[in-house]
Amino acid sequence: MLFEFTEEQRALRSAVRELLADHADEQRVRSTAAGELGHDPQLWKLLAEQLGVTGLAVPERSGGAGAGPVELAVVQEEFGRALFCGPYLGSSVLAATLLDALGDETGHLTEIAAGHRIAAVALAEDTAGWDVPRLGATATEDGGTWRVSGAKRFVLDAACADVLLVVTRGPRVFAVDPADRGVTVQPLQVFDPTRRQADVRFDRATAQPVGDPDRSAAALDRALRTAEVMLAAEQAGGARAALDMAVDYARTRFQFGRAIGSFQAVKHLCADLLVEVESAHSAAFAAAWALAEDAPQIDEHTALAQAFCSEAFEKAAADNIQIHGGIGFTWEHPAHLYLRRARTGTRLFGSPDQHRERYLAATGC
Amino acid sequence: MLFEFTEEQRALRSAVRELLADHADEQRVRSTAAGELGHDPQLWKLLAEQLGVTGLAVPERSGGAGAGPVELAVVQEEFGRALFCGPYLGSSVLAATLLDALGDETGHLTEIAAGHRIAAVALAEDTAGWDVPRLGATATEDGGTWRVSGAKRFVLDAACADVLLVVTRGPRVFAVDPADRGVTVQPLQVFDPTRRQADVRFDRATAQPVGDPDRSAAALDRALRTAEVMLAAEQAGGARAALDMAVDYARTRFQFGRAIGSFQAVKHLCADLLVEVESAHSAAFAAAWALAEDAPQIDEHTALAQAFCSEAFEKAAADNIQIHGGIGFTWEHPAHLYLRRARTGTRLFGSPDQHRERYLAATGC
Amino acid sequence: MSTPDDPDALRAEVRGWLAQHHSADLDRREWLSAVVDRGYAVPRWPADAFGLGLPDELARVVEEEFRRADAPGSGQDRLNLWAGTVLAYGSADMRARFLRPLLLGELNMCLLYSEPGAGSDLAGVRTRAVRDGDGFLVDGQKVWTSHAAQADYGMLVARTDPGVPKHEGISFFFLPMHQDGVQVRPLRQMTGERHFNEVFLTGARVPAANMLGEPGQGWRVLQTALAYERVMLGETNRGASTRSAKQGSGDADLVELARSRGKFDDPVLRQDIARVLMLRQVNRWNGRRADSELAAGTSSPLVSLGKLVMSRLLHETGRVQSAIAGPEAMLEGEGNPEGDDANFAAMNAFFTSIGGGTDQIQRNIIGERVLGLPKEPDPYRGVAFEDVPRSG
Amino acid sequence: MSTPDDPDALRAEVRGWLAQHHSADLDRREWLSAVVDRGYAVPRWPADAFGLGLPDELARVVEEEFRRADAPGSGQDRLNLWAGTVLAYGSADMRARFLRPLLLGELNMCLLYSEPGAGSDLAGVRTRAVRDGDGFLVDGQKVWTSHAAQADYGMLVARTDPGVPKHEGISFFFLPMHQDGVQVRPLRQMTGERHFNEVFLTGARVPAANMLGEPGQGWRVLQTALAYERVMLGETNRGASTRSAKQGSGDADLVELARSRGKFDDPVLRQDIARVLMLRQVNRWNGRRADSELAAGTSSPLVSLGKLVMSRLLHETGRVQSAIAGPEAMLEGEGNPEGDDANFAAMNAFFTSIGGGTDQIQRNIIGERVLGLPKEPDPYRGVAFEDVPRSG
Repeated sequence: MLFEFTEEQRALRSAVRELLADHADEQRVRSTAAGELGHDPQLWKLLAEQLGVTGLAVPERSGGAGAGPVELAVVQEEFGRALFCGPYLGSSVLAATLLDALGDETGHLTEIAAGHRIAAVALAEDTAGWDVPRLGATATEDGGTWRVSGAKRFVLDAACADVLLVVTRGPRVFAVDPADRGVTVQPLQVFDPTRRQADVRFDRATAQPVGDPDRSAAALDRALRTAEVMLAAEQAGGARAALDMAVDYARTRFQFGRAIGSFQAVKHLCADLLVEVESAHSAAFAAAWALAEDAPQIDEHTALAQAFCSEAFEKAAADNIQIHGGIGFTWEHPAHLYLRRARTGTRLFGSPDQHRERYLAATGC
Repeated sequence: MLFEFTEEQRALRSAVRELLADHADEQRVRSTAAGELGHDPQLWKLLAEQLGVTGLAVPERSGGAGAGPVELAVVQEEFGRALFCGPYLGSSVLAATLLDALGDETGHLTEIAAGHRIAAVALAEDTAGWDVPRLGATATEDGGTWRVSGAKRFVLDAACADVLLVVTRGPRVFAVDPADRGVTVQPLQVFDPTRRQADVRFDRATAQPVGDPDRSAAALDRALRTAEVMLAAEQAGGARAALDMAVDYARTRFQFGRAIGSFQAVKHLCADLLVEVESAHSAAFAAAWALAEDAPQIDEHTALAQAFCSEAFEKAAADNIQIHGGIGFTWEHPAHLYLRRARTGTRLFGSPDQHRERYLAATGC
Repeated sequence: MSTPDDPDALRAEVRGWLAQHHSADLDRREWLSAVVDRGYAVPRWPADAFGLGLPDELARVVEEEFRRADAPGSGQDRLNLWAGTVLAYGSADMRARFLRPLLLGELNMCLLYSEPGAGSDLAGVRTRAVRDGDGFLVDGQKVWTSHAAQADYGMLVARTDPGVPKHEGISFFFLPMHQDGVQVRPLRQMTGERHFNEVFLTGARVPAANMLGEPGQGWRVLQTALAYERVMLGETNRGASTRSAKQGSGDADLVELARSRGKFDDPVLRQDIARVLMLRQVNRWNGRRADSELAAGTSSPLVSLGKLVMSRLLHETGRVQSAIAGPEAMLEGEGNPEGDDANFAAMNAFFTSIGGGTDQIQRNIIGERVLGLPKEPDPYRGVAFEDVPRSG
Repeated sequence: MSTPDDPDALRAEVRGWLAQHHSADLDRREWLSAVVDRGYAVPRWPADAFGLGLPDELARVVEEEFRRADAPGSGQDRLNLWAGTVLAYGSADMRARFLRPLLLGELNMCLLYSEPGAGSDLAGVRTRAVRDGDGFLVDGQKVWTSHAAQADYGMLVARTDPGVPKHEGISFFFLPMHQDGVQVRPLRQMTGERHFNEVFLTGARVPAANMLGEPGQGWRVLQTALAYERVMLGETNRGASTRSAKQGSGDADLVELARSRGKFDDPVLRQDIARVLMLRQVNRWNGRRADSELAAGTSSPLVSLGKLVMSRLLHETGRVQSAIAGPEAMLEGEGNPEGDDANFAAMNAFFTSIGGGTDQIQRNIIGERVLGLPKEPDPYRGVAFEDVPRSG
């Protein structure tokens, strides 16, 4: 039932939290984020083999755990708290959902679920953003061989991907080998180094069609909505971590002979943040449940979750810095890592303003 | 020079403040606002005869004091503080500026300046608002007699006016006797009873053309911009009064053994309000000086002043109630009188959003 | 009269009883009398206090069946703040005198807590109750009292000992309202409505036997009464006004208003409207989470947040409604429904952001009780009330 | 050397002197030396401290003429915080040793005020200075120090007596920076830049003759130094960064950015942009009012407001800039100037909302000093510093 977690879901949350505490503390996150790859294959292996979360929402017939969006959101909320650094949102959420929804038979899904392969979805374009009907990339068939062309932007986890899923006009989805001579992957200098992105240019790259073209539009919709909700869950977790950090500091930092949290200026900032944090959790999980139940309000709830959680996390991350004062302004303090994550999430998959417009449209307004 | 008041301007401010303190305290404001007329002719007489402010900005050749927009703004700021109740904005500001700018020769201006006659400008219409080029009221000449028709809304001080200045398509301005059989004045049930408004319907009412038609558009622009700035000055004064009230209360009201103003929650609300209040004063007077100097930024500065002062006053009036707590929620306390004035001002002459758009247009953006 | 301890059997029994006894056209007093006698009015309470001694999960079955039958009178053990306070702190004598009439709704009651000098700081009450023979003489002023003119008794918080710290010198009474020492004056709100009163107490008399708890224990009694009130307010419709039910009730209002004024294509207003609709939706979800968490027996921080969110929501709604209404928001009265609604919404929002603890006090509570942040140092801890500085 | 007491005559004299002596290709030290010798460096100061003893309005004439000639070195009586502090509190010996080199810019200086444990509560410094022979031994840690590595001396606030209330046990020193007991470590800001340092003091030595004011009088000396700093910051370009000059400097930036991204017809963004432009304009006007009021000799509340407004303005600018940049705001670095600028603006805004007194502290100051609201009760008033609770 809505907002009531099962024993299994609770156990999943604990397991993820413990694994990250053991293998992805701030130090490790910083070193992974500073590395070339931006991703810790050791940790990925543990996530795949020990917890099986790389294929969490993949059906059992495709080698996954057969869990659903609520479980994915639980994992993402924990990932958000710990600033998890790796291709989960891009590969295990976006790509896996897309392949599953397309009814893919290529075997990619099984490999992704097992954690052996990482997939990246090349979708956004400069003028279209993440708006599928406006995409300009093209696919042409030439003597039985498909070739795709187009300039894709902000492709999550592209630089460490084993396979690229390209979305062309239509829409249609194709699998492309990143090593193909028609592919150029240009890693971006991202503001949030814990979430890697790249621009990917396709110039008549050899491509394999994926799934039934008639299902592509619906599959892309499902995949994007899922990714939005999982980003929202991650933001809810990030917001909570920022608040926890602020509250801990406010309890222990003394100024003028008093813990700074005893001053109303700080106390009330924290109280208002708690409203944001709890509300973000509600919004993210209401949307996850809507996805899980294929509820008619999927569109409405996902739009709400993205708009709300983006802004809640930005506020929490910013106020956390303000509450910390000088120390929060330093590179060594983790506060800015959350600000970077928050500011980036607000622009991924569209802006809060755009999500609000989508919300009004979805509610029939 | 900008923001430096002359001795005369300071003296004018003191004189207005003293007169209002003696003759228009809260009790008197309430009884005037509760009365049918919504206006205190005794006080009006004092303002006209003792201070000469009814014709403050009217040139000396038309019987006025020949002062300018800065002096008008000084008076309006004091009127705002004290919630002055009377036809100043409608008659002494809007109508007088309009007649002067039109080069009126009918003698109305002299009578208005002397405080013997009250004029109301019937301009706004349902769909056009205060946007002159979109007005729909018509004027037709029939055997040397002009007749005007149209439905005017939110006409300031119409019910106590001796003459109506009607703006028709073109634009053109006509003087109409409110007693004319083609005129119906329907007083509105206003949220702020200290500022009276009426709907006025003209049905082929007999009308006298006023001023040179070629100057009408420019004159209306000057009159509206002036009225906006004077409303802004009034709002700056109202905002300051609300803050003063809040600060006085916060200094003297004890809870938990402490003056409530010693709590940061209250102290910081007041500090933020001071920013609004001082900024509103700056905005209103910068615009007044621009008018006084016929500066090229008149349009830009008046739009800014209206948008900024409206919102500053609304915030000050609202926070004042919040700071007062329960007592501020009662009818007997004056806090809500300022809220009523503030909320009404925000909608008069257009909304802050519209003013911001006008600002961008005026700055060439 | 034994009661089944199996939910299904209990449900069948209650349903049968209701089918046999309830009918919509019964006299209310007669019906309540039957409910009280049967023990269904307060199923959690002990048998010697009109109850059945049921655990919560069984008592909820009784309440559910009453709701299903649209029959009033059950669940008063959770919701009847007057009777609950008497049960918790009343003497045997008070229970005998008051419990049954209160459960039957025969007594009109009011709350005499807030004072002009003690708003957010409820423990700062200055109304004095001085021993006089077998009773107390009460002098002071109370405010924000609903239904004061009709009330038979008022639950009164008064200071019986100003020589001890403020929380320790308060006592709690059932004050008879129909006496010369009690003057009720209606209080007009800034909305123009009159839903509350000031109550002037001038040598008003209350029998010592009408004290709940011991002398000086009034603050504790008050906490119990306030807890009942919170539950009650959570389940019934609260507001400074009969009109307030209109607010926040559905999403259609702002959208319809914008459509009807031809402004629903204004992108700036659309953003504002979407924000309000989203906040409402999120607040509903927060409410559902609070319910689940409370039902699961865990305490929920969300309960504390609700009022703060509602305050923001109501102020925002008033603001957006006014922007949509445009110049019409300069008007009020029946002839100007759009302006009237917008202005009412904007003003009435203060009822929530001020009443029952201001937003500022709510943030203190959330910061301290939920987040565990330290309280402000209180320089008057342990100081006698009469020595604590006060206004004026 | 007599100086005219008539503004016009003085102006003519200064103009003549500048025409005769100033040239753009002069050696800076040589030029400053001439300015100091002529008394124009510190015209308000007495003759025995390199000055002319001029009243403010005449001194401003000197400064104006220097500005007009684009000649540096005058007005140091208002702006040279180092020399000003020495003049106010230094012994005759310190004046003799430091004034002239400071006016000639021969000494590199830094500020040793803030500590990791004493940010907003500057009087809570824990760095200790313990008497040792003819000097003091200093132990502690300072932070947010600019130019620490190049500095010859640091103006140091240290505790010489922890047994008295915190404001009373502080002393103020000129600490020699080039010694083993002083370790400087660059501090990296969240923007990635390095403009500040941590300074570790481990048995660092300062001669007793380098104390300004009396022992325990350091808080008063600090107030003088801080007042100089505020004036200086008001006239020179402040920032955590050489990049910060870009912000808030003109209105064209947001508009141009929106135009270039084809978003200037977005009505929602237009409102946001207009708000920022208006706030900038109003802040400029507030600044002009502050100048007029200060020039007129009245104290101006507007001076206190400026930093708070600037903080809001910079945060708002960062927010709007990011909204305009859209997905580009996910990027940084030279190759992504739009995203880089937006992210830098959003982060660097915290420098203003935190540094030099957080927004929260500023609101306290405005509330208390400008509006006259009472301070919070301080339970440690009069308590020895060592007995006041502290972090950790």
